[in-house]
Amino acid sequence: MALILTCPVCGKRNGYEFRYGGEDKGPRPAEAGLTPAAWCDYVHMNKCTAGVLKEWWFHRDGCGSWFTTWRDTTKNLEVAQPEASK
Amino acid sequence: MVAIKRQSPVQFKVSPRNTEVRDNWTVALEYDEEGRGPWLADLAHKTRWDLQDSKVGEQRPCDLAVPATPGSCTFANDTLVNRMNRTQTSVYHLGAAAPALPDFAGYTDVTESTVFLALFGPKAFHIAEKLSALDFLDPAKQAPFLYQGPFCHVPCQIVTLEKAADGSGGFLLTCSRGYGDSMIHAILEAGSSLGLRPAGENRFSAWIRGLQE
Amino acid sequence: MFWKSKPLWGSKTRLKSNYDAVIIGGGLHGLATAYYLAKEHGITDVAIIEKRFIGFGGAGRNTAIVRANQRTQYNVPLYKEALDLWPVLTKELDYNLMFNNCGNLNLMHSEAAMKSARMTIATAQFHGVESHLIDAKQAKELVPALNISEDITFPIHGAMFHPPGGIVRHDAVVWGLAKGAAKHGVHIHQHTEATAIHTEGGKITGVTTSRGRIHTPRVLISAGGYSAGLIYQMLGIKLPIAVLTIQAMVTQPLKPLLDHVVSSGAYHCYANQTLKGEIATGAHMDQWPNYTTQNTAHYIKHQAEALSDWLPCLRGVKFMRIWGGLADMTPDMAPIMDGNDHIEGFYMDCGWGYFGFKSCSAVGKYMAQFMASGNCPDMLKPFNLRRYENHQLMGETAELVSYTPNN
Amino acid sequence: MNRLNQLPTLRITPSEKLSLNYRGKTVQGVAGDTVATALYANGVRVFARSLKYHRPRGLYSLDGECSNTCMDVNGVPNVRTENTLLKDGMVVKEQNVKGSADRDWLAFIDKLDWMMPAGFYYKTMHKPAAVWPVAMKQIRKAAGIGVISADYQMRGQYDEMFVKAEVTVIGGGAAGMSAALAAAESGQRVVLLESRPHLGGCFDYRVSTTAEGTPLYQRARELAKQVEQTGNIRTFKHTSMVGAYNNNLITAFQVGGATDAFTERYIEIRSDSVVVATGCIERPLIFDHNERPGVMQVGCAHRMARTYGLLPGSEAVFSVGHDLGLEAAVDLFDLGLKINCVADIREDGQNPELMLALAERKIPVLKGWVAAKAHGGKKVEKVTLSTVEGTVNRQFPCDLLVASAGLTPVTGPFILAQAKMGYDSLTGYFLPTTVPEKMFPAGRLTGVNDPAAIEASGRLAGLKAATAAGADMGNLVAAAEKAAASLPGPQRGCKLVTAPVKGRKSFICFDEDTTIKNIKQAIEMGFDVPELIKRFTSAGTGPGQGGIPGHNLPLFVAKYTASINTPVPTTVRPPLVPTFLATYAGYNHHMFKHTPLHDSQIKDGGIFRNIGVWQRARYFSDDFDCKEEILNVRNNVGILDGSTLGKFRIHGPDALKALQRVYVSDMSKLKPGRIKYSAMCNDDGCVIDDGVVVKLRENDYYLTTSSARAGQTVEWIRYHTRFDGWDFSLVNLTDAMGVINISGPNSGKVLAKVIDIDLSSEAFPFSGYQEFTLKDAIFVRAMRLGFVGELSYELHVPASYTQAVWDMLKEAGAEFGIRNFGVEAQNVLRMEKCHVILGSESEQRTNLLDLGLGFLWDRKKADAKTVGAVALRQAEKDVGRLKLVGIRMEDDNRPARDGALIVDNKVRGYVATMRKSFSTGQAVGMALVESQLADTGTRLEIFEDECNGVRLYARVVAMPFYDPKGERMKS
Repeated sequence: MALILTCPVCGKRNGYEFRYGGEDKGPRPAEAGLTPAAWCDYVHMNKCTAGVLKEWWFHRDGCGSWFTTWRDTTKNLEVAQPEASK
Repeated sequence: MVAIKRQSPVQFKVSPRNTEVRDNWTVALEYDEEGRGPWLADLAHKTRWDLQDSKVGEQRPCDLAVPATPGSCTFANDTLVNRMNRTQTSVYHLGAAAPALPDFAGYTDVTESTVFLALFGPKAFHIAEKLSALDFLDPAKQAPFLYQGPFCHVPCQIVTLEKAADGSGGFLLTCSRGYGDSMIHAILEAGSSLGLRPAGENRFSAWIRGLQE
Repeated sequence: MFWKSKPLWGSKTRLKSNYDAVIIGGGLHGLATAYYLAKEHGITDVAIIEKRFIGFGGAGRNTAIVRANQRTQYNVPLYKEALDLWPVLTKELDYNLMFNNCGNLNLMHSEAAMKSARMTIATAQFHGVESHLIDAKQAKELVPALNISEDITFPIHGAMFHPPGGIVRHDAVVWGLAKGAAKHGVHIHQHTEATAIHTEGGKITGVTTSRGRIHTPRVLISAGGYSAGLIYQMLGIKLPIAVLTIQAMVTQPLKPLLDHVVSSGAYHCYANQTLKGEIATGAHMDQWPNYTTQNTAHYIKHQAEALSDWLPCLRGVKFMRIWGGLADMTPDMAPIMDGNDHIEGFYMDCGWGYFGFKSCSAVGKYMAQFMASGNCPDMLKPFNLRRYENHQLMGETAELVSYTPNN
Repeated sequence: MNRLNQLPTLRITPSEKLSLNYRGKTVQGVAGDTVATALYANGVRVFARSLKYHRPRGLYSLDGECSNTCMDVNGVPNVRTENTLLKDGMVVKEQNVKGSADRDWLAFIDKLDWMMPAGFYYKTMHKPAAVWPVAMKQIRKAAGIGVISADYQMRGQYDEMFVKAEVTVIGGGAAGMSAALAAAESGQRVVLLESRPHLGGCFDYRVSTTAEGTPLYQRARELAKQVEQTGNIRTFKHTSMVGAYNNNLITAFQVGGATDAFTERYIEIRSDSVVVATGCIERPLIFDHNERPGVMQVGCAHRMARTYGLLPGSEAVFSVGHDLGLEAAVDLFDLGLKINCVADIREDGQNPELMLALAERKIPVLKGWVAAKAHGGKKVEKVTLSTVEGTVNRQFPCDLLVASAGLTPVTGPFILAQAKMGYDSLTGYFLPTTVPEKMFPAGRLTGVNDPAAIEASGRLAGLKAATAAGADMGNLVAAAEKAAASLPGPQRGCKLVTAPVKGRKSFICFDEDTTIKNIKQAIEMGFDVPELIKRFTSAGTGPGQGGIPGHNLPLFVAKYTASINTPVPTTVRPPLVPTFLATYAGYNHHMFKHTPLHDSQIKDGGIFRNIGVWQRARYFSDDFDCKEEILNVRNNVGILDGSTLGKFRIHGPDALKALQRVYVSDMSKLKPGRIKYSAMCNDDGCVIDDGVVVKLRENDYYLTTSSARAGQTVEWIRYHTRFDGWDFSLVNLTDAMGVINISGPNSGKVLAKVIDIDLSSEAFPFSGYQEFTLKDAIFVRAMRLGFVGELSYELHVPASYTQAVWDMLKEAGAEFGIRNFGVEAQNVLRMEKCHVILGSESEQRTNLLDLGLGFLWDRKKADAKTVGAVALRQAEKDVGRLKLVGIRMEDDNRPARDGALIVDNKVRGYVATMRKSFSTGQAVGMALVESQLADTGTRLEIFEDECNGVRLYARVVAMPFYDPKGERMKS
């Protein structure tokens, strides 16, 4: 198993240059009225999809970008081009 | 009385034959028996800038254009401008002197932040492939170009200035200053069977002069 | 010969349309729970639904290491009971589980690690579990192959020595529990996939499998690394789990070299010698979710680098085989055992990370009690799912877990 | 033994003699020999004893599929001597024997096999329980093959290399070379891997000819020459491919030759596409005593003669299932081997030319016959041949039985790369049914055997691979496809698994002594898939892995279970060739960071520790209590290298917004010339970092982080702002500046001698920040801090000047007796002040409020969505959380150890840090205790490790313990 990720800045690179940043759960929720369950859902809970998942990655050893990509967790392969975070 | 002198993060075991003091740095100009290459030169004293701005592409450091795409470099007048990402560029001054830091908030002088080395000459990239999986000889890439990636497990900026399919050419490497001792040890070990020797600034300057002609 | 061969876990049976309980996952936790349900609680009408064959997942891919020197007071008694159960099960199941209680050495590589080891050791001793802090020299006396010099990445300062721990032959546990469960009437359905769980009015009513539908009031998902994905997919319940691939490998077989299990957190590495003589070693996980059980070039190299440091004689030994398994990691490195909460009759036993093997016997016992009575035994209460939203992480790890930037 | 010294196929240099020491005697081999061939030349026939039954084992395959010739070489165990090149002076010993391989006292175990059916251990030795520990000890002693001593030091140079290419070709036979040459026509970078020391593969030793009449060995040498002359092909010989991973990452290791600077080299190759041209090995023939010394595979016997010049026997019988066996019989006969009979499993389908050649040589051929039993002791003496149905038997004398059921493709690279494998009923091979992306099979493993077809399939695969890697090969692919199609395709393979025998002594796995009978037993016990049988019987888990049983086991299981499904192969796992840890480890560089003061700290007697990525001076004497270091700071002046501290510049229009997001404090309230101490939390509200922030100018800030967090700070801040599109820039200045901490009542006096700014408390108060230039050259950021609780300055100095400034301060401080202090002294000093160190006084679940740092939290900035604020608010009122408290022992002479528990009938907390304080004379420290026990004055019961039930007692006391009003640090 060798992960290769496409960094929107640096191109295809060895997966070990990156840090995984979790399943994509959207922007931070507003603080007001956030219940413990809703907070926990955002912070801790995962879908653990066996299949294609949108997720965050950080090019730690490279350009320092956070970006999302789609990856198939049953194959450990990227499935489409990522989009850069603004 | 303590002398005001600056220390490079990198110390070679051999002493240089000729040195010159410049801005409190003791610059090695030439070593005994530098050999026929490949060579490793310590460029710690060369000024480096970090330039960040949301419109970094519109900046003109030292009157040079900032390249439009990350990974591309502008190299002229002994100055190298490397586009790192959407908002960031590094500037290396490879000549004898560097201009003052421009009065623009996006600039930071990062000369002190990094180890700065040049590895060049025959088989330079045969040494590199013992330390990094980055593809310096990618036929699709034209020198000069910038890689930001691991070299001997340490995140580096590496600018390939010259390359040929036989592995000759050369590159500049920066990494966190603290890794100086470890990095030099690793590079010299990897290069030992290929004849890698320390070289002084003279040889480096001659090399980059040739590249700019 | 003086015994006759017959199928160990019963002949193949047809899938009935009704069971008192259905267990999804024919691994160690599922088999153990079924065994205890049948043996201790008289619930013998149990189906184990296994997609591949029993022991395919973590049960056949684990470290085989057993120990009871965890960090918190919630974990230690559970693992202690599990440890005490190996000889009992060997007898009960009449199957040699090959428990080698050779003791575990957990190496410490800094003053800070020695300090946290003291806390763990005190916790063990407080609960009557033998565990001692020893210095580097004593560690070397126990494991002469250790490199206790200063010139390695993480010099050895000492170790946590836990004599009652050791190794159990993991395949034997699978087969022994299957044998025991089948003897009490449990049906083990291999090559059968659970595809849906049915509820009505917040209660479990049945399970659909690739071989037909089953009506049942009780379902346990104990499918190891696959649990979290299945629970979300079939019931929409999200869990604080990340499923990572963990790898292990063995060297060519050697005459006795290591008399104890040795492990090192700093090097992400353990090593022990199997009864066959191989040095079994592993532990690293790629820090991103992954359902492949493939191994990586990165890791086998890393492992060789690590062992070159602290067990340098192994440089002259060859790696022979590497494999991978799944570890379902939780933020506090402690499992989730819960049930009858979100859905009546639904039970889960997951989030074990890489501790599923050493806990299986005791967990089977308590989960069976839970499922038979519907009430959570005290032993399992701290492991409920709601602790995460209540900001009550268990503290099984002192360090920040770094598989997401959330920490 | 006389060598056949004149053969054109030889890969040895007969004139170059090498010697080795075998069992204390010096014997001679020649350059190019493997250790085993050299021993064979010296009459050695029994190389080892088997794992379980101590059966004699001899040379079988030459390619290392089993442990038959594993020996101890130079103290290294389990060396496959059959494919390890001989080096002068090697010391070679047998393994797993009592006595010698030839005379092993434990050979009697072979007669006890009836006691040890499959799964034997699981059913025995546990009743009564006391038996097991004793039995286990004996099992451990009996198990294992080689010996490694605990202090063994592996010699040699280990190299590593990360190669990039467009096309990688695995296998340097005719197909692989053709593939490499074809791919290279594109101009792309091509890597060619060959496991043997020379290119050539199955052509290398064969004198049969191509259609044009060129002997195959000569054709191979022509191709090799072309390969070597092609500039864009990089050839790695003596390089075994060991791993294949998705995205076409291949790993391999190379054995260094005489002129190489390395002993072995680990290689990772990343390429766009891969050609697999690994060819075939032979499928072992199973019959009674099928592994007796003298039983040898076809290629082994053939190569012994042709490659090494050693006729492997004098009188032979062949029992084969493919034409290569007939070809070898003809050739070996011509080289002087007497052949009593050739039994061919196949009734028909033989190459008529080979049949004619055998007839011409008057070699009797029995079609539809197979070896049923190899007779003899340590050497085969006689063989019983039988019809495939077992109806008729005949015996022939021989000292060599060449036995092979057929071929089996080397598909390991495909399996490792996650190809789906299926059974091909024509060839009888397990072949990939779906080939992984950009991976192409070539040569014999596709089932072709015709020499021209082998080359053509290689060329086609090479062109396809180049195309897949992005080259435009025009019409070449179509032409190559046409050419390949016109040549003979895959041939029908022989599918017989075992001779008609009961199988008690018929070995399906040599390494684990697994017999056909064991497999039957396992199946009867319910283990009905090959993967489970493998686990239960150990077949295929020995040093040779699946090399011997890999193909036969699934075939046998399918047959024996009368399965209607096609056979399913077992998994192959890396490394495909067992590989030294030393080789995998390669350089094993230890990359550590050093501060700019590293060398001077060593000179000053620092005792170093590796802390995170840094090497730091923890102590400055062997007194690990650091009494002198501590008291010198309290009473005088000490100096510390704090360069590892994280340092950052954050600037840009939205810099403040970013700070508000990650820091709990309100950073809009920063005042010029002042530092602000604050903390960062994670989403659980747990503290992950603390440090100071300075506002340099509008939209421009300087901040510090703990040493451990410096590496993640940029990532953290960017992560938590990734949806916001804010415009700010971060610069990591951690390494750009050394940090000198000068602390103690005399620190101001020392500093005043070096710098000429006003150090009075009015001009430079506690929590003040100043910038100045020293000696007109050195730009310094100075902070007045109080971590250790004394007057204290922290100077951030450009890294290249740090040593110079340090030296100035040391020189200036000499008159006061300034001395270094280390990290441990700092740890005690700050503990007396109850300043926390994250990770020491906090754990994963410790939040800001638990640490008593709630005063840092500004609750009024909800719009900032500060990381951790939600959790802090929700958990604020919870009882039972572990809170940080100060504690003092009832007995000041008996501090509890760090990590001691706070207990009643349960664990209620633990001691984080405690020392006998030299400054106060008290045994004081900090502990995390349940909130119910956190009130001042509460008596705590302490349970320490090894306390034998004796408890210690302490009370919760006010913090800090030293200078509670902070007069010393603020004055």
